[in-house]
Amino acid sequence: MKLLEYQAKEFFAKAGIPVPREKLVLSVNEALSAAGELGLPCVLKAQVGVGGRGKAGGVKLAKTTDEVSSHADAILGMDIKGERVERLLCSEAINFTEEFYASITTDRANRSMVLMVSAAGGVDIEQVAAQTPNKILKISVDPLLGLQTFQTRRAAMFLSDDKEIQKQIAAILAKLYRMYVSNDLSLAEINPLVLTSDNQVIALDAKVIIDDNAMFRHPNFEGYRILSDDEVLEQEAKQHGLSYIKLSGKVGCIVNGAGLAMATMDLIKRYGGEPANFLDVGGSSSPDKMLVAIDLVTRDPGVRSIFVNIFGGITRCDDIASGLLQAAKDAPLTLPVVVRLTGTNEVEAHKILEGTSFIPASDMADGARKAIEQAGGS
Amino acid sequence: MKLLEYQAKEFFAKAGIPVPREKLVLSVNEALSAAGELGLPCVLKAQVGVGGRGKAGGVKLAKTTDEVSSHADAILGMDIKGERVERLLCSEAINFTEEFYASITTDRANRSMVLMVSAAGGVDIEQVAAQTPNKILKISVDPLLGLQTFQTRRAAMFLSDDKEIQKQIAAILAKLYRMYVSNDLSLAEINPLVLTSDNQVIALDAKVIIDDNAMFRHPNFEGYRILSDDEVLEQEAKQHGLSYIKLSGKVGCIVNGAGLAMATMDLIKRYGGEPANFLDVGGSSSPDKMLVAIDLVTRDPGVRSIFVNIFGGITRCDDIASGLLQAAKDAPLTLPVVVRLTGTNEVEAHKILEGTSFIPASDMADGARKAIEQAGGS
Amino acid sequence: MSIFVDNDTRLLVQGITGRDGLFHAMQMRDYGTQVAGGVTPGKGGQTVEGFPIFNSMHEAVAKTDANTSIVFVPVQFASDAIIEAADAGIKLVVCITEGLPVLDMLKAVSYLDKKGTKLIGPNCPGVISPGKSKVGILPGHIFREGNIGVVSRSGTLTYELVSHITNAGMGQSTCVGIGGDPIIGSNFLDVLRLFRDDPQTEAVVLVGEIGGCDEEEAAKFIRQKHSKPAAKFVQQELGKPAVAFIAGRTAPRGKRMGHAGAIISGSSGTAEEKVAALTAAGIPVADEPAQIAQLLKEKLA
Amino acid sequence: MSIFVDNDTRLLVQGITGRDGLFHAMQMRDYGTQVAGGVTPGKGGQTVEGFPIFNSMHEAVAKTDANTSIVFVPVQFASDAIIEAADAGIKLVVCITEGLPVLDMLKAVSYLDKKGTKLIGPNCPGVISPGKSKVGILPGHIFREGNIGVVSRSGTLTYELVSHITNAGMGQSTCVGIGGDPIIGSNFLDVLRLFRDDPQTEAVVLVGEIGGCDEEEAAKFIRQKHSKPAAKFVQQELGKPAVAFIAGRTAPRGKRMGHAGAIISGSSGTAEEKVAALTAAGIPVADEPAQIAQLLKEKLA
Repeated sequence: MKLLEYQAKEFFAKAGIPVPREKLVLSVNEALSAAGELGLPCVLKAQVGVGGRGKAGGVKLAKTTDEVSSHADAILGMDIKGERVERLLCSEAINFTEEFYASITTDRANRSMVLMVSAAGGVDIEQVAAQTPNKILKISVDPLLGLQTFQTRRAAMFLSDDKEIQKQIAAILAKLYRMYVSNDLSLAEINPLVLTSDNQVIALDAKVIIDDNAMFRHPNFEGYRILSDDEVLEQEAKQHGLSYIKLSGKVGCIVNGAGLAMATMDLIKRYGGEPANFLDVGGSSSPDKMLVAIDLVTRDPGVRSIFVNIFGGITRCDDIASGLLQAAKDAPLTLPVVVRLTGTNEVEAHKILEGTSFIPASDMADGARKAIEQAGGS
Repeated sequence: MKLLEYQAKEFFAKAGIPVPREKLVLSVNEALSAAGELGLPCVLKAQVGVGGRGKAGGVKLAKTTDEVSSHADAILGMDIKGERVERLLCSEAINFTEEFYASITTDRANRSMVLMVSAAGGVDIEQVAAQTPNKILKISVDPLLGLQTFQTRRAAMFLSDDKEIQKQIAAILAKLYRMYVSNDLSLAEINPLVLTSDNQVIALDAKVIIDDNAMFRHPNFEGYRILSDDEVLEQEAKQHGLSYIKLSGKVGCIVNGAGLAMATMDLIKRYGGEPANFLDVGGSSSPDKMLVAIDLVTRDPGVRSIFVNIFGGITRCDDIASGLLQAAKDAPLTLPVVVRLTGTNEVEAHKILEGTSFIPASDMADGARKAIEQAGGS
Repeated sequence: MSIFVDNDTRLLVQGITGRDGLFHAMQMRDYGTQVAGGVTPGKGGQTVEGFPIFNSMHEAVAKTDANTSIVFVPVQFASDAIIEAADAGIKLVVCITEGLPVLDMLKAVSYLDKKGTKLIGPNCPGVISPGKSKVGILPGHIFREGNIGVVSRSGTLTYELVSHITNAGMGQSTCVGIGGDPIIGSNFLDVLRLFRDDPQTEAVVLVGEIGGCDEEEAAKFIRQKHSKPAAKFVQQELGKPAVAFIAGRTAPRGKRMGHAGAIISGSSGTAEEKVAALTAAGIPVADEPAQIAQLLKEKLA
Repeated sequence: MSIFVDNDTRLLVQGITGRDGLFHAMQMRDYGTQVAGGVTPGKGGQTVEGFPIFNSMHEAVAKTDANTSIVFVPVQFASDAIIEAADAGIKLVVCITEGLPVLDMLKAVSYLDKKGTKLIGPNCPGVISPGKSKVGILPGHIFREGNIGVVSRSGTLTYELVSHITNAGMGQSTCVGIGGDPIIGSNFLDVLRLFRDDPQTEAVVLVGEIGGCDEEEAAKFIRQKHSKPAAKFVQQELGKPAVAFIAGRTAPRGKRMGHAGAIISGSSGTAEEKVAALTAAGIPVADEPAQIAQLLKEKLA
């Protein structure tokens, strides 16, 4: 789960990492009162999940009350890469002389954490990594030992030659790490981490991603979740143990297993169709899951046909077949459904579906072709 | 640093481990008022650092106010293995049906921590280990990974078959471990950990030893220190970077290095003398340390001669020699001092001491013999 | 020979009294796996469907001399179960449970390394050596003993590919589902090294998907045979032909595709990158599952 | 040959700008040790007494190709320095600093094991291979190249014993002070295994003291030659004569005798136990330091 900046800043503040004085506002009036409190000039920042808000005009400096009003009005309601701006962070303006980058994340290849710092802050770190990799220092953090003092010191010395500034940076990095592990984060990023004109090191922006798998340890974090329309559906699916992601094609997919679900989408595309969604009904499927799956897919108005592609392992094919029949009984199907069932208890499953309106497929390729055909081609 | 029971119980309470309601008292009157608060019957327990207080009559159950008064009067001022009882813990009386043992300590041989539990609580665990080792379960705790859930569960299942009781025990062990690591303990022991007649698991006694080497991380723990007269001297020595332990012989020892200091004591004993003390002036000795060392040793009224035995490594012999001269200048020596100096800068050292009242020794054995002779034999 | 499991595999099922645990314990026994029993804390002493139940892995290992375990316990307790198995002396742990927190897995993997215990998974279908032993939830009937090693990040997609291989008249030496989580115990490289040393395995099928760079690392490992034949590099070569399939060519960026590990982060972890890396390393990549058998036949011809 | 250090030892001094660090850096260089430089954070780029100073161990290792380090930093920073050295790729760390918290040491030792880095100390005088290299604070002039391996928990007591050995006309292969803390990187057993495999070492002197059971473990290891000559035990035998000295026969119980590890806890860790264990294993124990040379001569005769 990716947090918005103002939420991430709450994590930072709780961890003791210095951030500017700032206030979340939802309207022009609130922006004016926040600016009155924080003083001018102040910065108005669109709170959106997508990147690149600066280039899109979502961050503006206001020097006067009039500017607060006009900028807030301009940014609120703005569309940034398909996301409507509904929240604004009003922040004191900070004068700074240097911009650093600092982050902690998981290093999948090394099965460790990695602390990454760069003196080239304020810009896209992927670009820095590609163009001037020597400007980045990566420090591997042992998962059992944790971040050590010599490591924060080394990172701080990489960013600054000034001892007082090194101390501040090292302290911030240690706090960032404690925040990372105690909240089960998968990314904690400060970009930019700035040196103010009065030599204070402070986090100007904040990015936090929480490990979704660890949410059971932090039930209160659910309160941070802000969902787009598509994400509401994804969340609903998740609550039923399904993985659903809406796409824009005509062929709805219901598949067991993430890899097979992706391969099914790929195959539909390869045969000239467009998948309407990714849907993994998961392991240990119950008939109930099929009901939810069919409901989810049919709620997408763009869907013209459904391809159910099941290869049984932990999933039993007879469970799937029963679920399909039950779904058809509960809410008569208006869409053609192509069904391919192979694996554990497949013989029983085929018997269950015999003589129904479900269209049988002999294999995955056959199913994909039939589903595209039923959807009326591409 | 070993804590007294009431201090250890403060650690327990802070860690969330259930303990009886209890109150520290210093007089009979305080005992009466504490008993009034806690209710009768209550238990009065001598607070001493030595073991075996129960057998010595230092723990008594009081059923009436009169008994509170007479027991408190009897225990306060009592001498238990050389230690005068000045503090009493007045505790609610607990009815219990089972006594367990639980501890966490360092396992030197395996370089790990070890969780130890036994259903044979309330008795000396060393005896249980010697006589019925199968009644003890030892679980090695990896220093980097820490105590795991399956380990507390395993320990709890070893102690009880009742699921509800297992849960309580597992929770207590997890808290004991967190207390252990967050306070840099070298022993955290509950003996007995009892099951009350209403099925509550509660720590009836508590033993806590803090790792002296980690005191710099916990400066406030110094407030727990209660020193005997001998320990006052030991503490004073420590503040000067020396290790001093008072013994009862006539030959005072000043040695650099703990091993050599012990070997020096052993040699004095072997040659028919009795060492008056252990004294290690430590590595990196400054002349100042010799001043303090001579002062410490001469303050012991039993001392008749001093044997200075130095083999230089990090310690420079010329430093030692200068220190000796300085000490003799500051406070003229009333005791004969035999000096053996070998190692780094020994030639310079011998020159410094030439023609003074210090008695030179050619080697360690020679020095020990001369010091015993100077002390007037054994 | 085979890798990970064989006729000497003696298995304990962690979480054996749950629905899936018990179902698959029976399935594995039916397949021929030596299932020595299972562990469910608090249910020790019982016998369920003929399986003795123990309270802890330490007790179970002491009483059964098992060397392998499979984990079906709920996610909250899964990393604890993995560590318990290693601590009890188990040499191979297969974790079926999915969705383990990343920080838990980092710690568990680090501890298992120290203990010398191998881990397959989590979020995996397990491992099967057809005709010898099955430790997992894979449908045994689609496998056939043979000379193809299969390693995959997926579950059902693996069955799909294996069925094509089997239907084409070829068999498998060992089939390993390494799991779809971002942090897994054995990655492609670990498994490829074992296949390299396994005389039964004559060719390898690698089934990858979006996310991470494990496929790229595998490609490097396999490629070195062609580019660096110097003696010091020999130990890093697969030395056997390999073919691949990559899922997720149509996956959108920034979305977790079912598997926690299947996500394109920023610009990295795309199917295109992986296909390119494999192709450049001389490894043919099938455009659809049905092609895999034909590619194998060409490589083995 | 020798153990731990030799002519290929390239040393970095951690905490080189402190009084003791600098003094002994010069002493070691004078002895013939290759001292490649030192580390003091914040003083990198300077040169002190001819030694280049670096800001971090990573930088120092990269620029000097050192393989060994010695730690003189204050106790609060010492375990961090040990871990830093291992993380930077150092293969042997010698820690002179004393009084490190036990929990810090447990973690450091566990991490170094994983890294394959050896540790001597903390709270030790270091290691010397006379005529080759000295990494420690031992007074070089009392040592002489020869065939006796010395391993000791003490500092100055070791010098005392070594001087008797040298004065008796014998020399040392390597002398290792393993340190007086309860948790140390290399214990008697670790060092004895190295002496066993060192052809230069023909006899071993073991210098123990009260506390712990390291001497008893050593006795078991040495004894096995006599009691269990079966092939599978050969690798656990010392295979060379050994003599010993134990300090602390007059030490009171429950008191820490200078060394954090030198304490009789309850009834265990006494000098009597250790002397008995060694004697029972056929290892003569000297009653006073001056006897050690004679015992050695008898064993080597």
